[in-house]
Amino acid sequence: MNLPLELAPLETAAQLDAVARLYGEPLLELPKDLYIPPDALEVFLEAFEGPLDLLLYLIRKSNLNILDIPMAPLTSQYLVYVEAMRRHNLELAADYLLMAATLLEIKSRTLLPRPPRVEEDEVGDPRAELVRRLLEYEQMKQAGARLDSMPRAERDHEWVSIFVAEKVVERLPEVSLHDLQLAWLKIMKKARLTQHHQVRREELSVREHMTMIMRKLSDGAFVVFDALFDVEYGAAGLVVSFLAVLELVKEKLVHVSQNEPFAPIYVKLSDAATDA
Amino acid sequence: MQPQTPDDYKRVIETVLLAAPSPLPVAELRRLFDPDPGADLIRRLLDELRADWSDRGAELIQVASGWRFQTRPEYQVFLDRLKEERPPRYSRAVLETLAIIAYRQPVTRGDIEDIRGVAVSPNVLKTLESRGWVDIVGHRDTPGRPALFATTRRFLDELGLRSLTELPALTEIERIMDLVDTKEIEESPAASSEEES
Amino acid sequence: MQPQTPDDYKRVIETVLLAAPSPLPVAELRRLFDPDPGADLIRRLLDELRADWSDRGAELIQVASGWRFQTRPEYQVFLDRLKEERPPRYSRAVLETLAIIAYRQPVTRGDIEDIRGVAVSPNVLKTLESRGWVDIVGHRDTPGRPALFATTRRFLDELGLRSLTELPALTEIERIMDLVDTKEIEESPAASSEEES
Repeated sequence: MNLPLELAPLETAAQLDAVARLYGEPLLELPKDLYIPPDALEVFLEAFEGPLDLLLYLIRKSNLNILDIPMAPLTSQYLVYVEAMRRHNLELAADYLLMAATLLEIKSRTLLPRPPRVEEDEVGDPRAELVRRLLEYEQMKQAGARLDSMPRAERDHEWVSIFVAEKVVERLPEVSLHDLQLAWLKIMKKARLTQHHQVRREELSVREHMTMIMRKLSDGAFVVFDALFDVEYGAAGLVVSFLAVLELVKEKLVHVSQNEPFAPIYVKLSDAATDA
Repeated sequence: MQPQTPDDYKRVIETVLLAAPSPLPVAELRRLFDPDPGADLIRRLLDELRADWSDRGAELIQVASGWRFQTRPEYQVFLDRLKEERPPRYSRAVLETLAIIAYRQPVTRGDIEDIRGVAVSPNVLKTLESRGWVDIVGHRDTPGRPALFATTRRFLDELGLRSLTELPALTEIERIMDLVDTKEIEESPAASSEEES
Repeated sequence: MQPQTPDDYKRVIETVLLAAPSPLPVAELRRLFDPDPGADLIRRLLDELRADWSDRGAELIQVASGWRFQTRPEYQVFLDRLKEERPPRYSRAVLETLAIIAYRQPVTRGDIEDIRGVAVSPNVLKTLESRGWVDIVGHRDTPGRPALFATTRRFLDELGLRSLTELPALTEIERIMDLVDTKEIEESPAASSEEES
């Protein structure tokens, strides 16, 4: 193991000089880079995004080989930070404590006697999972920084969107014959009134003439019966008009009156019938 | 980047106006530069820009609150084609009411409610009236003298019909509906006579 | 107005792109004209337009949802002088979360927490969602049915990318193989993405 100078020497040799014990770990000396004025500690710790970030910092700063982490010094250095946090009554996130436990566990496993070389692959290095997590986190940390450096809208450039000079025209809904058909179908389905509401072309024609006649009578005045018929309709049209008048009478929509036989027949809208 | 030539200034003004969300007055455009190039230079460059864009699809214009680029009216037809919005549609209540008035006219609101089985909101009829598709052609001589609604000529014109008889006959679709609902066909004499025809 | 020459077509495309509130794909630009001039002509004219604007303060670029004009970064210093608000700066928590969603999508909040090793505050995800850069695309079929987050097309558009494949490549994970046993590599998403690259 090639330890960088600023990390503590091997544990065995340093046991006697331990200045403190943290979580059962001998604390050999405060790491040199940890001399931070207490007020600044909080600011310093806020710079880390969590235990993985802090560990990466410790590893990278000391130029450790991440694939062969010396667990003992790394663990003790990490614990120094955690202890410093605790001592300054900083709210100690559970994530930091959990990592401390993980580090201690890995460290104790690395201290177990090494299995014979052949079996090593099966057992695996106890540090493997930690290293995988550190590398994956570091990858995402760098990706985040790189995303931030990419030019982006509103910070590095603006979208061009010039004013559109337009006359505002209200769009009215469009209705097709198909829409009407469908609407009717829905009504029928719902009302189950099939027998009563079949509409044939002939009937529509009568309905149309009923409306036309009602419009002619709309001023409430009496109109001579004959005037309701237009010879231009042709014979079929006249029959339809006549049927329309009969239907209007049947539905009590018009009043027909004749003072005496053979006298002119008058028709008027029934709502003025009180005068008749 | 420090603009050196009048053209550099012009390019900055052009770019800022292209991106600005609202019109910019000369005073605001002066604030772009340090040191302030003065109102006269800005105005001269705005005039130049206006000339530069004279044969383009957008134009630089001055409105009450300042200067802005805007599309020329001749281009609106193209911009309209891109509008995502589908034409608005009438609600089912409006369409059904229209269908009932078209096929059963003249009808009262009560008739429409009887057929639809639900109350008809006054807004539904108002929508159709303000569209000019239905109007009141009289009143039924019953208590309350309810208004009778019918479709108008405009309704026919806008749906491309010459007469109401050109509305789709409903017997056919009803037969389809009856086929769907077999049980009802068996029970209904009207439906079976339909099949014979 | 019916465009006759290719230049007429180009002018229409330019005007529409200057005014469009969002990027327009070629298919949409074809819809501007009747008859359809075909995708090839549109693409050729877009290339010409890009060249026409090469020495201007705005540029025509292609992003995930299509083509649009945007100002060149050199001009931002001027645009910033008129802005009332500074653009938001994102914390490392937000940026790292964004990176994890972008590169590992779809991911749950739990996935993000596993990678970052800390709890993800709801504000972080809210910041990204309200910017329109990430949204929920489904739920994982595990207890609690956690929401799955992915990046949006707007994220690509605002970063000037045409697709996720244009994201910067991840730094290669150091020769992790040396250490992690084979079984673990197969299970690990980090390792499998490395195999792809």
